[in-house]
Amino acid sequence: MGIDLNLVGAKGAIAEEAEGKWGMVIDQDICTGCQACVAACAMENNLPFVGEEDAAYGRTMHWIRVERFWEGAYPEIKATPFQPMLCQQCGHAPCEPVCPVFATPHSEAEQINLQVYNRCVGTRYCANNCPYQVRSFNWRDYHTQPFHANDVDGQLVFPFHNQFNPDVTVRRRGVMEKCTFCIQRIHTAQDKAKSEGREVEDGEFTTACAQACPANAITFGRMDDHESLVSQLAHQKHGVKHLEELNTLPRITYLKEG
Amino acid sequence: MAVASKYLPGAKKAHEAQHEEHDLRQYLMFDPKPRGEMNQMVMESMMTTSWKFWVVFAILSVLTATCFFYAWGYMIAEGLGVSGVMRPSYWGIFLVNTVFWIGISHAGTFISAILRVFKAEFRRPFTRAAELMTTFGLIQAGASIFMHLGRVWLAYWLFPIPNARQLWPNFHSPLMWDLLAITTYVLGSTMYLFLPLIPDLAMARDRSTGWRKTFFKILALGFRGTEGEWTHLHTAMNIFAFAIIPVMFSVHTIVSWDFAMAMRPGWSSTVFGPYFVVGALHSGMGAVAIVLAIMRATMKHMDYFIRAEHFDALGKLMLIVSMAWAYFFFNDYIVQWYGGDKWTDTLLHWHESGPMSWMFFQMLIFNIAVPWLILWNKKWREIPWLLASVGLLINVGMWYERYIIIPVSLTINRMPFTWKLYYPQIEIFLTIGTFAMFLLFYLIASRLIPLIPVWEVQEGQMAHSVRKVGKAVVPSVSEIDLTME
Amino acid sequence: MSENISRRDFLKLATVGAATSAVLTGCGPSSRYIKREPYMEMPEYTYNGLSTYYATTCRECAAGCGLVVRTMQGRAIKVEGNASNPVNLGKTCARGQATLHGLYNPDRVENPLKHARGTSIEIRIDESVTWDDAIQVVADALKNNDPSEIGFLMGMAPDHLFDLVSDLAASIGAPAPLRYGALSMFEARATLIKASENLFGQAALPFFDIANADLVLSFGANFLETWLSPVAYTRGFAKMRRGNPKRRGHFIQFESRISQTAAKADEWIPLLPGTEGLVALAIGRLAAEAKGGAIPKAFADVNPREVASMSDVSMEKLEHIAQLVAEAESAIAIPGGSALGLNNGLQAAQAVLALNALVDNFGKPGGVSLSPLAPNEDEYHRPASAQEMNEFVGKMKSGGVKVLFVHGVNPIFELPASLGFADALASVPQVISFATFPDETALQADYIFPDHHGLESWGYQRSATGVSQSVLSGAQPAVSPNYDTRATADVLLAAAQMAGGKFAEALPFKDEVEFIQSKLVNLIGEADGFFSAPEINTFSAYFQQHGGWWKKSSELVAASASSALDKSLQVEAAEFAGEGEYFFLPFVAPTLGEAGANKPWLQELPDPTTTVMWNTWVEMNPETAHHEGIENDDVIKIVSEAGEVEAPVYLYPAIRPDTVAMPFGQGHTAYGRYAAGRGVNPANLLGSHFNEAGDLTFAGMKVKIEKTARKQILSRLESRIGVYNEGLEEH
Amino acid sequence: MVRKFFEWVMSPMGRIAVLITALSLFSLAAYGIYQTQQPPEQPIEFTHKLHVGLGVQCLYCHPGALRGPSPGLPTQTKCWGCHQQIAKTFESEKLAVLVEYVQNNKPIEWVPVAQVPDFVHFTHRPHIAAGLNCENCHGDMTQVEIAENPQVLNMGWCLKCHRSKAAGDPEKLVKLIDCGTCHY
Repeated sequence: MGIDLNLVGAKGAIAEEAEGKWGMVIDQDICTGCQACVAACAMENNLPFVGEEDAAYGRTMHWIRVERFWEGAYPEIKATPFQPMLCQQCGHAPCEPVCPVFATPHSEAEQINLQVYNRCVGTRYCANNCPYQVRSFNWRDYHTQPFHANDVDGQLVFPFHNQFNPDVTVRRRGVMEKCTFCIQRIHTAQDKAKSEGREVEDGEFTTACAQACPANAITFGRMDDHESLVSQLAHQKHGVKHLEELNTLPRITYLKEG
Repeated sequence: MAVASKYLPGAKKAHEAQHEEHDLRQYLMFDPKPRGEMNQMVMESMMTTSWKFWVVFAILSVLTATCFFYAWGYMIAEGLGVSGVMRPSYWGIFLVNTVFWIGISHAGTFISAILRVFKAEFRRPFTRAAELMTTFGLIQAGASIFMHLGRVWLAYWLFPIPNARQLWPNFHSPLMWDLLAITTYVLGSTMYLFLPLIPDLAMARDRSTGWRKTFFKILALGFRGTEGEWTHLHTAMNIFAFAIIPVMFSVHTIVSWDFAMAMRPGWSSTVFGPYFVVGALHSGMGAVAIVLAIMRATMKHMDYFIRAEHFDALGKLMLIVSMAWAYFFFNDYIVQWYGGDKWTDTLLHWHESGPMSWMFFQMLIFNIAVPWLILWNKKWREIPWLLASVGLLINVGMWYERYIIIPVSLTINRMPFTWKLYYPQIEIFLTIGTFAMFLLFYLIASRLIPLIPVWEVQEGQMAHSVRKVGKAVVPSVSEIDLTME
Repeated sequence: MSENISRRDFLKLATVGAATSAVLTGCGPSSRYIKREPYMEMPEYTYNGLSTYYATTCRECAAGCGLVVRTMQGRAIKVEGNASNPVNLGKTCARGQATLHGLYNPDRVENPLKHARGTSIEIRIDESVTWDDAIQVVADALKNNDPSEIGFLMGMAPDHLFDLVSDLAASIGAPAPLRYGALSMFEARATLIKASENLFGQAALPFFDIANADLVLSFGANFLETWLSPVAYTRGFAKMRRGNPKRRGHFIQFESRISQTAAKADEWIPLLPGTEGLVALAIGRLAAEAKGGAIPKAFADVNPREVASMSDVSMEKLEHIAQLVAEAESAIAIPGGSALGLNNGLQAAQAVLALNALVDNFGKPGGVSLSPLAPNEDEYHRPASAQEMNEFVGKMKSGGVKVLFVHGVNPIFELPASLGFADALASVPQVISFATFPDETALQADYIFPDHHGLESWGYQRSATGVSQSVLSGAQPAVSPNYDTRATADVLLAAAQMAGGKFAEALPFKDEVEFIQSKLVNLIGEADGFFSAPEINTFSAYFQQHGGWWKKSSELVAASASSALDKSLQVEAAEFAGEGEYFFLPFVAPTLGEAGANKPWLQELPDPTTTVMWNTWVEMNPETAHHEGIENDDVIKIVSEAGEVEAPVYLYPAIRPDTVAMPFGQGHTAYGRYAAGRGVNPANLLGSHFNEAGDLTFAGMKVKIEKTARKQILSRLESRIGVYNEGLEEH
Repeated sequence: MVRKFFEWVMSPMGRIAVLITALSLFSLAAYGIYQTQQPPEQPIEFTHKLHVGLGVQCLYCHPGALRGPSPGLPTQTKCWGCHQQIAKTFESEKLAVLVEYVQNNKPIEWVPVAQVPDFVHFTHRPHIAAGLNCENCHGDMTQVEIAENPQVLNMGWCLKCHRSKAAGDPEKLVKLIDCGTCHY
């Protein structure tokens, strides 16, 4: 990337090189828009479902959404390549400075954007300021709505709660959330590697979305390690980053056709 | 003051004064009454409450209880899902109200502080009414911000309080500055409301009985009106008058930074600061006009204190501010448009031809067309209800302006896949609630403290009275000025 | 932060967990309220706070992908792909991911019950049906009825239960069990197999090696959605695009709407429904001409210009495609889905396969071969075609079925209403359902003896196609049963023992596992297995550990089709049932499939092409709609000869103006709180017409549309402003 | 009437009465809140002092600490493993509870003592690996009868230790005070 960080003078950008530590490559040419990543993400990260009305009103809790547009008109119409849009884990994130309580700080250790649920007071400024519009807000206590529960001798029982991933906090109403690059998996892998006295190997673990993707369109790994598959892919000529002109230093590279 | 000049000695023959007798009537400053009588009038206007008062009081209390407290409680319990905010319009009417109320609050300081600093005489009878607006307006602004929070029960995290977590608020965040500025403003304006109140409280103390007496006694801080007290009071008021002005400007500039500093098409604009300040004055002036008209119509003796001259002067101010607002609006708009950025273009297009375009054009009519067409005419300026209704339209227009800047503009961002239209839900009730509460406070205040700063009026009248020294007739302003230094 | 929880206490924990997590994320550490129950005996492989993984098989569709279930303290946390299973190589589709929403679905049938037909499961006739009673009931049903009058209806998956029932049926002389699924109907599997039988003389599923092809012509085959083995074919597609750095595979889809698959195509050819076969022939002829040499007999008497005029595909396009075919190193043509669901579907399928013959790719990489038979499979048993189901319905109506066992299938929902399965059911004296969920069919049964959920049960499943190896995917319980359910296999075995006599002889096994092992025994010492073991216990241990058993190397049957091009192929004009101006195209909702509607997260997944969630929609070309005076979200009534449904309109720019399309998957009247009363079922519009191969001609309907006054806002993820410029038109 | 009441309130007695009511209400509320923060009673009066005194290693009953996030509570089979060989088990009424649990074969509902909220993802393993001993955080159990928390486990306390451990190693410090290390 041709950005002189010292000219940029961006918070975080100086501290880390523009590529950052963890990165992702999404190949739009083979993404079939099958939504497996969305489902996998939901299952891994305890995402609630919001029901028909709220979903229609733009309150879906997806951390990753697959965008598609149309170009041309019938019969020469084509669907634009499916475009999975998730938190770009910007190196110079617009969401970070605006939070009044440091609920979305920049992790200097993992070099991604964190969302600290228990610190969030719900000003939603970060979401406003996110050019990618990938943050979702807990408008209600979706997880604990009685509709999802069975009444077992007078007591509400939520079978779905058995499925909660204990590594991920269950969010309540009034809290902002977003893709975390499956930081719980990062930690598990690092912890394992450390206990075995080695470094985390490339491909040893991956995010839920990348793991599920049937077309293998999503690749996750270390960007700062130039041997890693992800950085190899990211440096191809047909790799682009979204809204790069805003100098957000996104961590996700999209591969176009060709 | 232009009017005053022709009453200076030698400016006219004595008998001409007879012809101008009726002219005098419309100038409060030249229609003096004995102090005692005037004080009595103020006291009466404060003490007398007709059954109408209680009806209004009841209605407002009910509205406040239901639309403010109950609705808010419900929203806290249920989550913001009951409101209309969503992706991409994460901010809704709550922020609109915040900006709006802060805007309202500006008129008070502007009128009392700036006009006091510049010794604009017409300000005297309604400085207090305006200052009350500041304080109460700010309360509503604060409430609206907290309503907006997803987890308002943790709102104290926004304040720099030492804690076991070793955590501090983020001073990079415009919201943080916002909070600090507003807090400063609340404290400052309350002080500034209280200081000029002291002599009147003392006056009221001396003329009231029962619990009111105790009440005034406590508030009046034993003010007795000695030379020394007056001097101190004047000094303090001057200091505050000068100190509050920069605060006032900074507050709304900072509020505008919440938007101007965000990375969004249509928001990040350098002119937002002054634009918002002027906008605030615009709505504030309108509000003052409304309040004056209501006071004059509903409260006893007010027709003595509030006269055509005041509405006239206020009207002029409104016209000027409206022009200033128009200038800043088009400045902002044209610069954005000329920039030709893809997203900004879409946004402007969305404003003009989108589903909310009606609001856009009504805003322009209410804020520019209406004032310019009506306020140029002295006769019309002097009609209280007309001025009040112009003020009302301006306020509606300014509310629209904020609505367009926040939810309508938020619809358009850099991810067309997410563009959705915002429909307010419970916000509507909460808005009604804030208005009801504001009016309720005003209503209560009108019966608890003198709404007319009677000592200021008397001061003014004395300043414009003339007295004989030997053969010469001299204005007694000089004496006043002595005390005012 | 969960601690040890005894496996019995799922639900208890659920509430405690909910309560605490609720309190906690808001305010400080008041989690002192939790009481923690350690295991009374720590199970094997379980460590505090560490996950245990179990390899099993995905039961969401019949493809048989391998899963690895992450469990923690006896709760299934996450489903991941089994990286060593050749079918999916560690990948899963959205439906597979959402399996847990089936396992922990609040609407499961929690215990055996007897209830009045058509009433909800809460209304029990006999409150105290124990499993012993259940087994008694089944035993009597088997014993007291003439074997020929016993009916078995099962799901599509060729699994151990199917083997068990087949053995039982065979040995007691009952008719073989019928396997059916809406998927097999909508992918017109029977037609495909018939075509390959006619062509290759062998009734097997063709295997299309997309991965190594550089030109793919797909005639209505939605292989990226639900067709045959979506995960495997998606992998193939990705390889086709990116596998070879030198060239990027070219993909052309012939279909009357842009499906998710067509959306990935480089060229989308919206041909007139019913002309797929002709177009294939025309392309064949033009390609043959382009190649030079003699025109094969197969394509001899087709006239491309006529075809062009008939099919709305311009001559230029045909020539262009033919050129591509002629030049391609390895072109492949795939028949499937809507192209075959027509009265001329079989001929279309043959015509398309003939294209492959033309480019001579049979048995070559990037070409067509026959899928290998799965381990211990004598011949490929395909699911019942709609026609066979229809005959069975007829038998039921005529009172030929005295007792009906239903497992893993929901015919009332999945069969076209016009076949009248529901009525036929009324004339069956005794219906016993083994449903896990209270679906429509289960509610029409006298008894529901709920089976475990797939993640709670043993088993194996043959993967029919999608991979070049022959695969037997294994299943084992990842969690202990949540409710008082019992494996249907166990119930049948116990019942057989109780019934005694030939039944007991037919199934001399003490339980499900023993039966499964009896089948696995044959694999010991089988050549080329990726593992082997000296004796059965070790073998089945490995079998569980790896999640199945499969051959190391490819076993594709290189189909020999010398005769393919020699006899001339005819494709007669397609007939469309019902009058009305619009072709009707039902398709399986890619994210819901035929049975996903009760899984809330699948409901909330936006449809890939329309991004609609939680509902059914009607796709309509904006021109047509404008002409009809219909707008987005207007509820319209669609009338076919078989019935009528009402659904809101989605103005879909990528569909033929003379076609309306509807997704299949919603429109349940039962099946739990998330599915019931949501959307409509297009199967109610389908008439009962079948093609030669016995598949329903689901694409061969014509429908009328009528406006209604109502509007229903469709829940879309996409923005109508941003994607369709609503409110910004003149910009 | 009302007037009378106000006058009474104004009288010294009245003021005292008001004061008392206010105070009692306040203390009642305080007590209520205090109550909600109290953990329920342990099912068994398990004395750490005794067991540790007998030389039982912490990791014998809480083995998870070495391996993963949570040390875990002993299964009753583990308790029984030793106790069935101790005659005292069947005599002392203190232990009768245990016997009952085992005989009725129900799990012992321990009340966890050292707790962090569920938005804190604490893992024992790295702490042990970093050379910390149990008593560093849990206090000296040889002195404790019924287990209790030696200190409030709040974030400041965590950070204090993290900072001191990472002193002089910026990289380590960054990792140890990163929000994402515990909160996700």
